[in-house]
Amino acid sequence: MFRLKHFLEQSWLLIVSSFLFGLLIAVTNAALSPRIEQNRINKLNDRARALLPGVERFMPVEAEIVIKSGGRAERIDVYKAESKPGECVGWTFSASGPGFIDKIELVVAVDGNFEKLAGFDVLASSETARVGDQIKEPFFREQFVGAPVGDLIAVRSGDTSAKDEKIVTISGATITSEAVVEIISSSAKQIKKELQKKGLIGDGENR
Amino acid sequence: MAKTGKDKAGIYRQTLLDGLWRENPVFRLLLGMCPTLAVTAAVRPALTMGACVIFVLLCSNIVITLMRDLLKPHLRILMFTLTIATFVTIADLFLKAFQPEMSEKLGPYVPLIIVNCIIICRAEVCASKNAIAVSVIDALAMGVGFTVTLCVLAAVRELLGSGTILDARVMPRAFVPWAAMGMPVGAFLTLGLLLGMVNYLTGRKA
Amino acid sequence: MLSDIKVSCSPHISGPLSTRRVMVDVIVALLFPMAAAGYYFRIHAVILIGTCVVSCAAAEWLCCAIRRKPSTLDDFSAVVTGILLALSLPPRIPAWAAVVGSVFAIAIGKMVFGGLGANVFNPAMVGRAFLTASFGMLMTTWTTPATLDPNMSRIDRGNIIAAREHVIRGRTQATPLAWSKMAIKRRLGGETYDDQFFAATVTGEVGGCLGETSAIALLMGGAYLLIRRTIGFHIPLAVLLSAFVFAGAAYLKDSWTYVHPFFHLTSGGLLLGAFFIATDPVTAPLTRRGMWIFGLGVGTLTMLIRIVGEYPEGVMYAVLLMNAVTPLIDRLFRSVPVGGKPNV
Amino acid sequence: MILADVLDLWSSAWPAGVMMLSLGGGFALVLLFASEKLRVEVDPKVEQIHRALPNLDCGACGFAGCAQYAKAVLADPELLGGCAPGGAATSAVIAGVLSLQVSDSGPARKPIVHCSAHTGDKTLYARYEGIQSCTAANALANVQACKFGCLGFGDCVRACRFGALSKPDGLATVDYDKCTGCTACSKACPRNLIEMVPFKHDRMMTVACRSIETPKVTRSMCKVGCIGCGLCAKQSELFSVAENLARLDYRRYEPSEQTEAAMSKCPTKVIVWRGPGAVEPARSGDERVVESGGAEDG
Amino acid sequence: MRLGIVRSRSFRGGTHAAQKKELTREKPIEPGPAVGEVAVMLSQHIGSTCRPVVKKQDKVSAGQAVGECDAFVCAPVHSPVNGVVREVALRSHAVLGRSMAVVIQPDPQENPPKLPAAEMFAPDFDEEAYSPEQICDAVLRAGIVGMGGAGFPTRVKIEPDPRFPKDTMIINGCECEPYITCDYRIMLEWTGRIAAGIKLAKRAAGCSRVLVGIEDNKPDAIDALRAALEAGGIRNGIEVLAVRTKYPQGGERQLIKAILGKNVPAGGIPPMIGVVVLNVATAAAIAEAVVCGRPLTHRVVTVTGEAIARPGNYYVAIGTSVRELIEFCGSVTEKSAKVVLGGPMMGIAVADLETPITKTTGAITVLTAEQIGKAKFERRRTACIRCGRCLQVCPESLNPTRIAHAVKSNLIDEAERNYMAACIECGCCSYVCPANIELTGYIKTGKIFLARQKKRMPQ
Amino acid sequence: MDTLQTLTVGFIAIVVVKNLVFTKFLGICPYLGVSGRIDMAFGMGLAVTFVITLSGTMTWLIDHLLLIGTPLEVTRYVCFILVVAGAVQLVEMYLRKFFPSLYESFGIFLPLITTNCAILGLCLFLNLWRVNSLLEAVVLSFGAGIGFTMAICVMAGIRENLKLADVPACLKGAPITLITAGILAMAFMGFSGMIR
Ligand SMILES: Cc1cc2nc3c(=O)[nH]c(=O)nc-3n(C[C@@H](O)[C@H](O)[C@H](O)COP(=O)(O)O)c2cc1C
Ligand SMILES: Cc1cc2nc3c(=O)[nH]c(=O)nc-3n(C[C@H](O)[C@H](O)[C@H](O)COP(=O)(O)O)c2cc1C
Ligand SMILES: Cc1cc2nc3c(=O)[nH]c(=O)nc-3n(C[C@H](O)[C@H](O)[C@H](O)COP(=O)(O)O)c2cc1C
Ligand SMILES: Cc1cc2nc3c(=O)[nH]c(=O)nc-3n(C[C@H](O)[C@H](O)[C@H](O)CO)c2cc1C
Ligand code: SF4
Ligand code: SF4
Ligand code: SF4
Ligand code: SF4
Ligand code: FES
Repeated sequence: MFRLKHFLEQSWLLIVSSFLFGLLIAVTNAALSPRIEQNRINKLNDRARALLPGVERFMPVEAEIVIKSGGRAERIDVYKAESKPGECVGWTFSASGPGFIDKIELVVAVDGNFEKLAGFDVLASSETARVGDQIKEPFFREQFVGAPVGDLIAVRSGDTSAKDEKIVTISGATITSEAVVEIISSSAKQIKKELQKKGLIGDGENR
Repeated sequence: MAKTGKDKAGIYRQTLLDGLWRENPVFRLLLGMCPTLAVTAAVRPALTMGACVIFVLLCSNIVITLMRDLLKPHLRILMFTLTIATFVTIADLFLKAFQPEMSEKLGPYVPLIIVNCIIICRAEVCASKNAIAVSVIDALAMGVGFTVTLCVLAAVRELLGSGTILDARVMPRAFVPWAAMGMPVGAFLTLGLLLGMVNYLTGRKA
Repeated sequence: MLSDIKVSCSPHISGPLSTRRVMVDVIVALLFPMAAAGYYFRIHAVILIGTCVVSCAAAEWLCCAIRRKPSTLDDFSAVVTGILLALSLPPRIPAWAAVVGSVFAIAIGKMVFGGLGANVFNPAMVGRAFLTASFGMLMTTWTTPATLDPNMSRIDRGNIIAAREHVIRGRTQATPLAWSKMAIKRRLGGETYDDQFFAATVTGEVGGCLGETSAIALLMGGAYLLIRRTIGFHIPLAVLLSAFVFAGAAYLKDSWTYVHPFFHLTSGGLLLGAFFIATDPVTAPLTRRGMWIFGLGVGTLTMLIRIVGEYPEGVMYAVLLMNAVTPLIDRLFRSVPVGGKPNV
Repeated sequence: MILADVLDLWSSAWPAGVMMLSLGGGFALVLLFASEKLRVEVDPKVEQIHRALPNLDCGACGFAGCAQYAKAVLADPELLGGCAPGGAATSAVIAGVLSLQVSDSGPARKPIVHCSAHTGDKTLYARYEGIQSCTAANALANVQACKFGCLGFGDCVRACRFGALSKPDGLATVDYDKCTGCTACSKACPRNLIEMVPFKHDRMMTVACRSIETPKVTRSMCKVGCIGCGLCAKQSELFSVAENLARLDYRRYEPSEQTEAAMSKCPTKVIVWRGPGAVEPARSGDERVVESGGAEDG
Repeated sequence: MRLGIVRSRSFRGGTHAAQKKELTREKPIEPGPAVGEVAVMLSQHIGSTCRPVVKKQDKVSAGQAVGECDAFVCAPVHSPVNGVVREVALRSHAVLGRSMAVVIQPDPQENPPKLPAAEMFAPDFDEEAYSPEQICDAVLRAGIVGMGGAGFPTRVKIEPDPRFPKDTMIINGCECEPYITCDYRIMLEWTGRIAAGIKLAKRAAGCSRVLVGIEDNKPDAIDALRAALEAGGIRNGIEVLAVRTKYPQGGERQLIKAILGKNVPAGGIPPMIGVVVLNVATAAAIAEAVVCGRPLTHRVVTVTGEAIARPGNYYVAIGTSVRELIEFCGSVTEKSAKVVLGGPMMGIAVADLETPITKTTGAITVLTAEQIGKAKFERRRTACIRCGRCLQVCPESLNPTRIAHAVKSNLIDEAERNYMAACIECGCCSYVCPANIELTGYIKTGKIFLARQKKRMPQ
Repeated sequence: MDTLQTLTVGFIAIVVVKNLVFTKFLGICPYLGVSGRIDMAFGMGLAVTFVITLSGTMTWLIDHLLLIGTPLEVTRYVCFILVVAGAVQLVEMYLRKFFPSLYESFGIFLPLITTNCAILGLCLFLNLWRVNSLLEAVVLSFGAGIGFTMAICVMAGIRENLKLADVPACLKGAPITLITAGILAMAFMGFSGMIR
């Protein structure tokens, strides 16, 4: 019994305060967690909002969308963008893949029919500044606006203004450019198929 | 460093100066180097980091001062760690809620404040030995000293690395930013040279 | 009789070699690649080499002045650094960037460590690495040799900016190594490499850094250094041999994808690195055995980066990485005194 | 209403509280238990120093942790002041612990340089153009004529970590205000010119010479050398002359009329004051320097 | 073994410094000056200093011992002239700075030293006539010390030592130092004496074989010694070998490596591997001591260097001052010069020209300003460029730059870790260093630091 | 086979490509403090490797068994640091008592490591990178330790050489170490992209 007494004598402060600190943390968390959750959703959608004009709100797609990226299955949150009247103006999701240096995370927007890309934005990339980093610049991104959902092709030279499946790579950053092309075309293609399977969008033939 | 002496104001002034310059945590004590390097690519994250450190330092100093007489030697460090970790968690939650972008940018460096030697050092050296007023002043002084240093470092790096200060363009258009300054290289080099400069100015030799 | 006797420790005579002589020898050897650079890149070569040499010298002088030490310009090591930096930059890099690189090379790469002999890393490569990290765009913008593109000899200052606008149209020229990188990606290296390509990399009629294109000029410079005994054969041989073996192994494994090892020897900075950069005595190990290890490391890392990594060229990083372990090599391969370790 | 809110909060918060409670309590238990079971006896002085240290184990001192630094500083007091976080206050405590070790009896020992020849006073045979170190120069015969006097390359100056030594005009000179009596300089001098002398007084009388050459040779080599004439020994029995050199018994030295007389009688004025209380060591102006401008000869 | 194969005998490292032997190579040995004063240093060897056995005003005769001592590692010193002791006083000493000497005023009738007669050493000289003890005793009484430079008492070396049984004797006729030719001249002119000395030493040490190593730039000396040693018909296990001309081929550790292919343990001494090394001049002195009973009072000194008007090889009384020797050779032709006792690689520069020569002074080399200029003075010193040349030439495979820089930064233990103690101070590293760093000087300094540190330890 | 490859690649990646010191700025304090001598640096490296493997594994387990997906997630930082600190202290006491020689050679570094952010940082990164197998967590933690050891030993070698160099007085010590680390970080960029 001596032991227990000794133990309590030494550590009561620690025990009491760890309990109190635990409560403190929990209370703070309880107070702040809704905001944090909201921030998480906003982060994605703020970018998408710029890509899809006229959107009012984003509705998470309830169904589980799983695609294959780099050999692994990955769950993807897809949001349906609705305009004020409530009609579907597009879709948005985030996709990622290996770039030149590290993972590149993109947010991709597609039009309402999932036919044409509405553009993409970079959520996170650590590509070389002013080399691979140029994927953030409009002259590269604009090539994707209006490009078809499906197999995109990266080419070394060509017309950048054409709205076709040919994406002209950034010279000096071919690898990064190809990575972006690959991420977007493969994820969009797969998601389209999944959505079609789930019946959330019409089949291509029905259009 | 229990501060003794009659003149209270003198003690306060000394504590303040110690933190801001004489025992500046970064330049003089070479502690807390990791955040110093990691978050100083730009001024904004540096400021945020500084604010978090001030908050944690203040809270933990206060709590520890209040229970300084109850501390038991064996469990003292454990107690400090617990206190600091708690406030860091709270700071992190606040950041996530109100500064989500910064929170993301700082990533794990916010929780890493827990092991920032500065805080536990102040707890041990100052808070557990002094009255509350001194502890508070000490926390503020050390925290501000740390923050100012971070900002100086960050300002240099941001200016050269992207030509901006607090995201406002400062350098002329023709200036091509030195991307390296935003990378680890820039962090190490700038801090090294800055330290060298401080040593040179204060005539101290390592 | 004697009115002025001098005394000092023995020995009282000394050999003919001096630091300056060594450095001048290197400069003489570098005349070959410099001449090749002048031939292929015309006025740009002159401007770039001039800028780098002058700004390296100025930086060294300034650093000495700040430390209130006598200037060490007269050992010519800053000139060597300047030339080697220039030779390892893209021909049309703007002058201001060359100045930044030179100052960085000398100030951070050399003088902060205590000047000549004290630097851990090869100053020219430190300068180049900083430029690469800072101005990736400028460092990957190449130029066609003047012999292929008669417009080359004109300087047009707007060119870099123009290039930036045209970037998306792929106007800038790639280097053989960028080509090889693509070849690996597209899996058709062995297919497209032919004698003509090989000949171009030997003579130097390809894109690339100012001084790296012409294998023949580099070999001549290297031979001069070897004959003058300014450098030992250990490091260059180890670098080239290990690079050759690495590239050869890849080629044997998959000759469809990977390019012939000869290609790797003659293109890029490998020869420049093997003869002039990895041999920098200051940053290489002291002992023969250490030199073998060092050269082996440089060659292997270079090829690792070229073939497995994503950068098209790895000499610079390989040299810097091996520089970092040079003290460890020196320690591990410390010479044992004749007669074994004394049992003191 | 409020109660409901509180209850609500409680229900979501208690798991965290309990979690931390169990963690904190658990570790407290384990650590307390372990610290008893796994106790290792340590030197009480190390313990004492360790306790004075901030216990941050930050590594700023260059050691693996506070315990290691405590051990090291006990073995080598030169490491004092290595703990940056602890600062001056900690160093003071450690110094206190350390000083218990050195049972210091008698007056503090301070260095005295036994030479008074500045550059102009010495004869040189040759121009030394080698390593600027007394030890190196001393290994060569007769870099300066006097084999016993200060060489003035400052090995002692470099050895002193407190900046207490300088060599104005080629003679090692101690700044007694800065000197801590660490003996480093006396160990550094290859000519053993620096002797640690118990300073019973603010200033000590010194025969600032070590030359045992014959008077004639000494005269030819140095303007201020002791010629062993014995006049001082006639004045005070504290002086003795052997091998052409006068010596003063520092242990027994007390200022007296006799010693003063010895000092004033010395024909070459080689008996001088040294120490914190000495005004500028006897050096009769600059005339000597002028006089002996071309001291070198073949 | 034939010359062709033997040519390549050598060791690892070393340098090919300019030889400069042509200055005195063809100059036969001549008598030295008649001097006004001889100062016989009481310490001319490794070991204890002698105590003077004469007083001021004592009359001494040539060959009389003036300093003796009873320590084991010691050798007595003798007066080279008839005369009167003027004083026992401090004199400059090349190594010790100031040290005691017996200063003797020669008789007015005293003549310049004559060359010793050589005829008594016939080619078939028979050492069997002397017992080993007799030889050792004669060597001891004659005060013979190693004349190759180090001055280790020869008796200690040749006396059988139960700890280190010796089976091989190596005679060092390399004379690898530039400029010096004294050993070369005696090998040509005193061949018989050397041969006799070798046989005597061999008998005293009880070695089964003797190998004479001579650099291959002295073919005539090789031939002469070979003829002398083989003339008796019996070779007695004595062999003359050519070794490669390379500095420091004459270093005993290097010579042993070259001839026997064996390494002496680092920091060890040749007897550890059963070898004893003697210089040719030492051999000659042994012969004189044993056969004629003549103590070591004179030696051949090469006075050379570009600054000397009449360079040559002279038979000089030990105790003669450097100044008198130089003046005897027509003085110097320059005002500014460096006076080196010994050769330019290992010799010691002296400041005081009154310094007397000792038993170990093989040469006086006076280097002109131009020579000096090419060496240490005018050539700009830079920082070490880590070229590694010093490592490559170091005959002991050390890392001179590391040791020297450690000493410079006062990190003596770092220097020690890099085997500073194994340095033989040959000077090769300093010689080749393009940065002109006084590596050898720093290493020597470091050794002194270390010795002092060690001495303090026990306290 | 596939897992083996993943593990190897992950290991190499964390040793060179994502080296904690050069790319994540973790463990800088001991990196500056204990890199003066090679033997000390090596001991420190070993100790870090040991602790980082231990705590990486333990925190991963705690994270996955207790925290993820429960309301307890908020106490993650507190849990992690308590686990790390407690475990290290225990190991230190244990070594000191029962393996004194082992303790002398690397145990003395253990307490210092608790306040080394590389440990906690790695634990947090394991969480951030969503490492989802125990084996991978162990391998990555171990690799992180090896990466640190390599970095600190290289630096110690360089600093031992710099002791003999004429570094400007004001740059001696930490400043020159930082500058060297900067150049090293630049050199390590050569590995970037090698493993994705
Ligand atoms: C400093 C540096 C940074 C680079 N950064 C990138 C990059 O971010 N993205 C990329 O795809 N390639 C990058 N590269 C590699 C390209 O420069 C390389 O040439 C590549 O193989 C493609 O070249 P190309 O686009 O001109 O065909 C970089 C190269 C260097 C030297
Ligand atoms: C401490 C010491 C002990 C020696 N002992 C012996 C010995 O027992 N036997 C011997 O033949 N030589 C002995 N020597 C002499 C050396 O082997 C060597 O011959 C001498 O130092 C001269 O070498 P050097 O002329 O190459 O410099 C000794 C030398 C020293 C310094
Ligand atoms: C670097 C060096 C060079 C030497 N060169 C010679 C030489 O050329 N001739 C010689 O007789 N001794 C030379 N010696 C001395 C020998 O090492 C050795 O001491 C000597 O041959 C022993 O013989 P002694 O005792 O009869 O002098 C040299 C020593 C050293 C360290
Ligand atoms: C054979 C040789 C190669 C050299 N290579 C380089 C080099 O690659 N980069 C450089 O900056 N300096 C080089 N130098 C010059 C000099 O050694 C270098 O600037 C030092 O590192 C400065 O301390 C070289 C010198 C020699 C003798
Ligand atoms: S070295 Fe020590 S004893 Fe000598 S002067 Fe300096 S402080 Fe005094
Ligand atoms: S006192 Fe000794 S160490 Fe100091 S300068 Fe004079 S000779 Fe040199
Ligand atoms: S270190 Fe010594 S042994 Fe080696 S070359 Fe230099 S002086 Fe000769
Ligand atoms: S020879 Fe001179 S420059 Fe070359 S490594 Fe040795 S000390 Fe350095
Ligand atoms: S180890 Fe990272 S802050 Fe100290």
